Amino acid sequence: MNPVLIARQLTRHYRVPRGLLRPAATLQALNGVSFELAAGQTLAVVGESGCGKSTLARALTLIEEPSAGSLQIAGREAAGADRAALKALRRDVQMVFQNPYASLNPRRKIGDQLAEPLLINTDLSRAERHRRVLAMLQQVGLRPEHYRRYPHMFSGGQRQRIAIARAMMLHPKVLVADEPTSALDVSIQAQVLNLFMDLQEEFATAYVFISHNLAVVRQIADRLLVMYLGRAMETGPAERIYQRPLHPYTQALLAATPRLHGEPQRERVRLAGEPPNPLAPPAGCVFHPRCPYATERCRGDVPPLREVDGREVACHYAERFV
Amino acid sequence: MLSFLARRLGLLIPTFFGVTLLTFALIRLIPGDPVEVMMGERRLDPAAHAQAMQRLGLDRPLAEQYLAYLGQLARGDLGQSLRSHDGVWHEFLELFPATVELACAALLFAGVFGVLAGTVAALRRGKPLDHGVMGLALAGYSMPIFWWGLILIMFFSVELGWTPVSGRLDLLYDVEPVTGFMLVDTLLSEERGAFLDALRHLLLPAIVLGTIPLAVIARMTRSAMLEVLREDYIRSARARGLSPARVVFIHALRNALIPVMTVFGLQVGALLSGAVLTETIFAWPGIGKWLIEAIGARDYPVVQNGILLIAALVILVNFTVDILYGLVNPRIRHRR
Amino acid sequence: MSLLEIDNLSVRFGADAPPVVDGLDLRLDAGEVLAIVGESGSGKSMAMLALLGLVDPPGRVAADRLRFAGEDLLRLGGRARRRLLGKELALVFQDPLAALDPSYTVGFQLVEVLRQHLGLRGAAARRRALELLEQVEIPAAASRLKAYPHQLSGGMAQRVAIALAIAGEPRLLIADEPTTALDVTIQAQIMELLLNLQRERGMALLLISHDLAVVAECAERVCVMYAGQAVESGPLPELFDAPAHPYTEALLAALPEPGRKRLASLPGVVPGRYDRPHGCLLAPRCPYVQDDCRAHRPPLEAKRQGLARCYHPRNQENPA
Amino acid sequence: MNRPVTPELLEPAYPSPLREFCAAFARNRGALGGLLFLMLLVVCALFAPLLAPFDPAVQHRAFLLVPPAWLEGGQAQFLLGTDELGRDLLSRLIFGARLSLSIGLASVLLSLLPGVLLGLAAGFFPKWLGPSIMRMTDIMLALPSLLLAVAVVAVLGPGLLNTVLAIAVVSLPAYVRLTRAAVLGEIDRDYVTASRLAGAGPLRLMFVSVLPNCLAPLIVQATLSFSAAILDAAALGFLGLGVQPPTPEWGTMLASARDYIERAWWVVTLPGLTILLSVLAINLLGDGLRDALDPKLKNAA
Amino acid sequence: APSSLVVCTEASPEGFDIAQYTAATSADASAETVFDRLLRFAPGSAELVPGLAERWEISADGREYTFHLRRDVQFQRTPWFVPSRPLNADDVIWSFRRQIDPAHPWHALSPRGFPYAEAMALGELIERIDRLDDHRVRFVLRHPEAPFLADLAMSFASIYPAEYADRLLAAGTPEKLNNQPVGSGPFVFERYEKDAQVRFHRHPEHWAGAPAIERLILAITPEPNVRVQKLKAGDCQIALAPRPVDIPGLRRDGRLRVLEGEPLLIAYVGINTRHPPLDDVRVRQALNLAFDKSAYLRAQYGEGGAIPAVAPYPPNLWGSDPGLQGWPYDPERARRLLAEAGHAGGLKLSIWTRPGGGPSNPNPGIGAQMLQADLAAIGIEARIQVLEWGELIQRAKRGEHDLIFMGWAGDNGDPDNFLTPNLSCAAAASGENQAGWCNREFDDLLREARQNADQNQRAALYRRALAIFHRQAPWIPLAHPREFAAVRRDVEGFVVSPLGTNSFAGVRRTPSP
Ligand SMILES: Nc1ncnc2c1ncn2[C@@H]1O[C@H](COP(=O)(O)OP(=O)(O)OP(=O)(O)O)[C@@H](O)[C@H]1O
Ligand SMILES: Nc1ncnc2c1ncn2[C@@H]1O[C@H](COP(=O)(O)OP(=O)(O)OP(=O)(O)O)[C@@H](O)[C@H]1O
Ligand SMILES: [Mg+2]
Ligand SMILES: [Mg+2]
Repeated sequence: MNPVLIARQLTRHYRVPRGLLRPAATLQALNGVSFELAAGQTLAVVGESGCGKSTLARALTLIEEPSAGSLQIAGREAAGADRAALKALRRDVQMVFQNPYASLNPRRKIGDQLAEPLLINTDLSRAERHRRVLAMLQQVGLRPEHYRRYPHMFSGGQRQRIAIARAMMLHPKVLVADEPTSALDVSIQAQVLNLFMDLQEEFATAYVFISHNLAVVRQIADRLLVMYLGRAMETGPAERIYQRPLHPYTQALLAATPRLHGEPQRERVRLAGEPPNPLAPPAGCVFHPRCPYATERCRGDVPPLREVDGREVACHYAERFV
Repeated sequence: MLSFLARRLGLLIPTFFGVTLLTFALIRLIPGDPVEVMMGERRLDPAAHAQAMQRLGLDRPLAEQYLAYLGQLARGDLGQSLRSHDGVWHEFLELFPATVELACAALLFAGVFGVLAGTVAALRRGKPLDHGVMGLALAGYSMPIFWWGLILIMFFSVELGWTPVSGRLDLLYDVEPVTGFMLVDTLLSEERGAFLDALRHLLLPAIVLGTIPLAVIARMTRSAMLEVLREDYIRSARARGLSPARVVFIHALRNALIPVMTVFGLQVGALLSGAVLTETIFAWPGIGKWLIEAIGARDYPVVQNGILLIAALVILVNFTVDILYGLVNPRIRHRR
Repeated sequence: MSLLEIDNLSVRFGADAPPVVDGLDLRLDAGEVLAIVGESGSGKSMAMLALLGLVDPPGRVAADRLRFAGEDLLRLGGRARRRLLGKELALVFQDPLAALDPSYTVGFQLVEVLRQHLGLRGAAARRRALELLEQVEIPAAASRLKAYPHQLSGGMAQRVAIALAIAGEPRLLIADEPTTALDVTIQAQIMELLLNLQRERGMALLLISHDLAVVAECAERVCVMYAGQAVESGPLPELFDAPAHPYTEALLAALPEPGRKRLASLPGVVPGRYDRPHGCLLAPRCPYVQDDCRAHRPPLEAKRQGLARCYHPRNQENPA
Repeated sequence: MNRPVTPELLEPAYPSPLREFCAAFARNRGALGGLLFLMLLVVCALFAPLLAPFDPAVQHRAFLLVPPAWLEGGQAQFLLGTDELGRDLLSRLIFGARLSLSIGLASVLLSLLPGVLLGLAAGFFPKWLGPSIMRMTDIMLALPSLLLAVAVVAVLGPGLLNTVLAIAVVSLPAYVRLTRAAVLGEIDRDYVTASRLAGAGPLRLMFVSVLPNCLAPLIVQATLSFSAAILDAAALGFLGLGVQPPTPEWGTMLASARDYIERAWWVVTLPGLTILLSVLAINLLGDGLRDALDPKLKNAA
Repeated sequence: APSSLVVCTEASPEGFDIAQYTAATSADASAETVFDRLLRFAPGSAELVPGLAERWEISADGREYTFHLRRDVQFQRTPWFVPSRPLNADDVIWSFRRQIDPAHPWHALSPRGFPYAEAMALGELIERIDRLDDHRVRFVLRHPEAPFLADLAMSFASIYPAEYADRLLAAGTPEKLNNQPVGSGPFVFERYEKDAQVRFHRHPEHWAGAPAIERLILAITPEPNVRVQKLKAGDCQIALAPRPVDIPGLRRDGRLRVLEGEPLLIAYVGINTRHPPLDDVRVRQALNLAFDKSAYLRAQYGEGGAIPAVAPYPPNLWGSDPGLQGWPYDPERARRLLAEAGHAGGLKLSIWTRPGGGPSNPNPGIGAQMLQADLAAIGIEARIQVLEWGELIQRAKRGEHDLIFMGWAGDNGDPDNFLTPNLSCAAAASGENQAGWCNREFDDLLREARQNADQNQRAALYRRALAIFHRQAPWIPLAHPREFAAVRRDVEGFVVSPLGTNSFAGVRRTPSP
């Protein structure tokens, strides 16, 4: 395996000002997340709201510089890269956003928006750019006459196709998709998911696919990264985790995900309470206040991420569930 | 809350220094020689002129002059009017209550009727009443108030004789200025009927000055109200079976007035602009007229420090409104 | 007689605009859990608002019958309707934070409802408010009474909204996508809470959702809406196992499920209000479309699984 | 490969943005009326020499303060009467339109351009440039606008150009704040991030991505400040600080007419009414534009 | 009978220490109410009658003036000052010495100096002032000066209680002299509210008998039409200085009476002779010929509001020349003259005027625009420049203008009072002479007349000077406006003074039947 994306201990802390009289607090939005991703593979990142998924996406797409950790894209180090190098690196990671209504510029024609990456990053002629945009439009299931239209003339699903097309214009090595289907209806969501899979087949792009819906991710993920409060809880091959989640949080997530044909009385790991305040994360295992199996040890010691049963888990008692 | 206050106060300091710099620069830009203005008809030979410049500190480098000016301000010394030789602060204090009284009356008028009109229009959205009220509001908003004042005087004072032409009180009432607020002073005095007379004098100017704020508040209230009426919590309140009056006045109006309040704050600047014109038309002895005349007569200390005082006033009022805004809006009050 | 009877309900905005809700029929018995599913814009919320008489002008509501607990909602005066609303018939909205008035404390809003419907005042009202918060499993309930809505998390706010809804001991609780704004783990908690309340109090629950999986887990009956019309309704889980209408079938097929490699999906989008086809609403997107589908709109007819609007229904053979 | 292609017949018909805007605008009767009146004014301004029955400066000394034609003592040749110097009021009003409109236009341009640039800069550079620009506008906003304008005129001396400058200075902060607010509203939106990801530099982000999306409120503000400029110019003229005589400016006309309020109501009423109607027309137009351009803005006062 | 009198006046007093100020409105609020002078002008005229001095003697050489003071003059009692003695010679000496003696402790305390005393060079004129006894004072002049007695009746010569001054100085509050005036005059100062009102009550022990009016209120009302409106509404009983154009309307109002006077007033356009081509007398004459003065008078002052001016002072003053004919309105001839002077192709000039009106020029905008229009007719393109009074005076002194609308109010009834300050070479040097016109012959005539005590001889000298003025045309003399006051019918005893100040001591209110 030849990874196109290697993240090591990616960390992002925000300083949150609390007025003149109190010192700024530190918010650990992303805390030492590591993974590797090979071309043509999909890493799915799941977790509840506020667990740092979007922060990870911003770090991966070089929109924000991580506070610590390293990031290699196609073999080149991003941390500490200068402006020119960053610009070159950016070509290789593109992004698709959650809200298709906000991710397209409402005042520019679709064609112009699709051509923008080419205009900025290549010296292709106008005609050539036009040709490539048309080709890409066709690739995502839109027609040439859409070139001249404005975003408001498209439905949410179509817009998401356009956003995907724009991200793919430069044939990036990595595509980060931040909840690309959560604003869409089920039938449209299926179309978009299919499109993602088709494009990956064709361009062998590596995907980082962010979602809070474990069911959606199951369709597309090769590997899974489950996050909670900025930390990785469990990561490894997707099917393995779905088959037998080892972290109580992963178990709870899976259990809480409603199923069409689930046995109605199946036993559920019910989580009490809500995620804690990220400004004051609990000591020890961040999950322990909600964990049904928490012990004294969990309250004191931070469980390291360690390999258990073919995946990595951050739980002191992972072996119990094997 | 305290930190919220502190943060807002922190923002005021650079603004205030900026204003001092602005007024300082303004005075040095206005053409005309302050010494000549001060001397009036008297003629000065160049030596005496230079001496006067030196006495006023006008021969020193600008930076030094500015620092000296700040020092003066720090000591609370606002200088003396070149025309009356009265202290600027003293003159300001003497005239300020008249302006405040006028402005408060105007705001009261504007606030009460503006909120009322806006609410009614929002509740009758799209109906003729809505169009009528909002048409009037837009006309009020477009009103050249100096003309409006003239028309009202022409009609109510000259034609009908219902209201006095100008001034704050019939001069036959001997009312000692205690607070400077005529409505208060007339109550304190022994003169019977003086209070009503003061009220009659206040009526037209307050209407004139309040017209534009009224229009702004009406429009703002209407739109805020419409916005709020669309909110889920209003729909929920109705779904909970609360009476329409309760929904409108307890839930909708309270939330709609929060943005309207900021308008009140912003209106203070506009109100003082209007006061300049209103006071001129109604011979209302307030600070607007005072400043305009000072600018005309190149009364430098009055212009410089009068503008400074007004700016400080506007800043202060906006600050207060900000704080009040925080008080009525729990979302801001509890911001970490 | 059912608790709720709706016949041929339609809502339109503007005289010649096509209806937003188009001939909806619905029955709901006391203590029953019924779900309405449908994609965004299919008219689910609007139908419920029409039921409650909360559709604002220029919207217009028409129905052959709109009865709740024997009362004719169409003919009810304002005062009588208000006595019903929030007491017998309560509503929980999708976005809990938006549904609470930001300017007042939780306690104020609870007491307000208690006074309106139960006539409780002062300490009695406050005591009852506290009990309600405890019933919806809010920790440290006493301190929450003084909290403003923005100080609550989404899950807490939804619990408060539910407390407000059950304050009048309603016989029917309508929950309009009560969990869409929440995380899965919280969603599970809230759904469980709602079902528990429903069971304990024997109230009917009308659950609106676009998530078929959620519906499959909690509802006894389901009604599927498409572009303003009910296209299919029937009991669960039978209906989802073998739907009659191609639209229901397609929705189910589009759901990611373990083992599916590629998702089946309907092509195209839901028709807008002004470009609804003449015939069957699904005709342009339906894989089984035939000429009669394009010519006439099918009526809601009894099929093996329940009612469906389709000339060529699926899964009509008896189960093996 | 099997790709779902959106079937043609499903495509709803979308009107062009321009058509949509026109339709929305035309539905607003007040705005239409405002537009018509404004066009009338523009015509008056453009063709004043042709339309006006007299030279606005010519003094008919035998006809001082003649009332409008329909009143007793009116003269048919002076439709709206004459002023204290025997000048034809109608002609002066017509020529006044020319002045008021150009003052409005010029001051809007003079404040719009720098205001938008400063606002963009303030939005895009939040570290220190933004706050300092905002402090600057705070300072300007701390002074009542008319007082500021009077002070500016006091510095520059009265006159047409200086009136324009004073009004432009006064309306600058509104543009800066509005632009900045709009920029801040847009800058964190995903499409801007997408543009950034595509490699766009700050200038491109400012002018190609963000600015076009901030135009709607700016256009509305421009109409509003256009009408405010006419009012301010009239107020300055009324205070004797505006355009210098004998230029027929509406506010200046009012100022000198004030002395005749008891004897010749028309010299007071007509210029004021003209100001009111023009400003009203432009404000109606602005409201219409606001509603038609951006439904979200419909509720901003 | 109603015992209050409300007078709508034009402007706030600049202050109450009248020696520091020159404006007539300031004089009304102090010199005419709070103070008395050694001599007075008889009501409604410029004739001199005894005041605090019951009689006086002038030495044969015209250099020594001895005044005998009345013995019954009581100063006013106020909450802030109770006099311990009646008026005596010390008060007179204090009142003059502080103005002319730089060593006097009060001399430096006036921030703006003593403009009148300085303008008249009293310091050089008066050699010394002797206290002969408690009630006799002698002024010794350096040279004879014909107008000296008239000068002593002017506002600035008001007599202050020296005792009050001493107390103020001792208390370290000399500025109170200006805020809380005390004098011997008919009215006692009560209170001043800036820009609103000045209140007085009568001085019961005034030597000429207490005024009939118990309370006097000056209502400050800068807008002339507002003064009229308030008068009509009964808010005030006397409206000073209504605009002449309003007079016909006021006369028609049965509740009112219009009083008029012929004040010593001239309105003119100064032609800056230092600016070529205005140094060319033909151009100046052309300007005079081009302006349609009668139209101007009608528009500015209304019918009967003013008489056209041909000379620098009004014809009711001695020394005027009834035979002198003004320049006619003759644009044709004006154009010819211009062409002769080589300006057939036109000229560019500036017209300066001020924004707000005064008695000589009630509506400045009108005049400037009419002049502009008339000049345009003879090919002169004139630009109007409106400047605030302070700036106008300052820059006019520097001579930056071409044409300037100006006025002058005489204050002692002597022709010299019009000529020397405005048209002498000295005034040209100082800039007060806006024409910058210095004609030796004219100037010599003025000097000769000033030093001559015989009025007939002086009148002859002035007539010769007028002829030169007319020919040289340094001004466009415009008008001698009438001065009006409108009063309620029940007001009696008020007269319009030619000197611009107003006295209310003799006013009574009698309810009309
Ligand atoms: N610019 C920022 N400054 C301060 N805190 C931030 C900032 N951006 C994000 N955070 C905080 O970091 C945490 C992680 O946020 P992030 O947006 O990555 O979560 P997420 O997993 O994407 O959530 P969601 O599912 O709601 O999108 C949150 O607590 C958030 O409040
Ligand atoms: N005031 C209105 N005027 C015109 N059309 C409206 C109005 N309000 C709602 N609609 C339309 O009514 C239709 C049904 O809306 P409704 O909110 O009932 O959908 P929904 O099924 O609840 O969707 P969602 O899942 O997004 O909540 C939508 O197409 C919407 O555009
Ligand atoms: Mg996110
Ligand atoms: Mg809905």
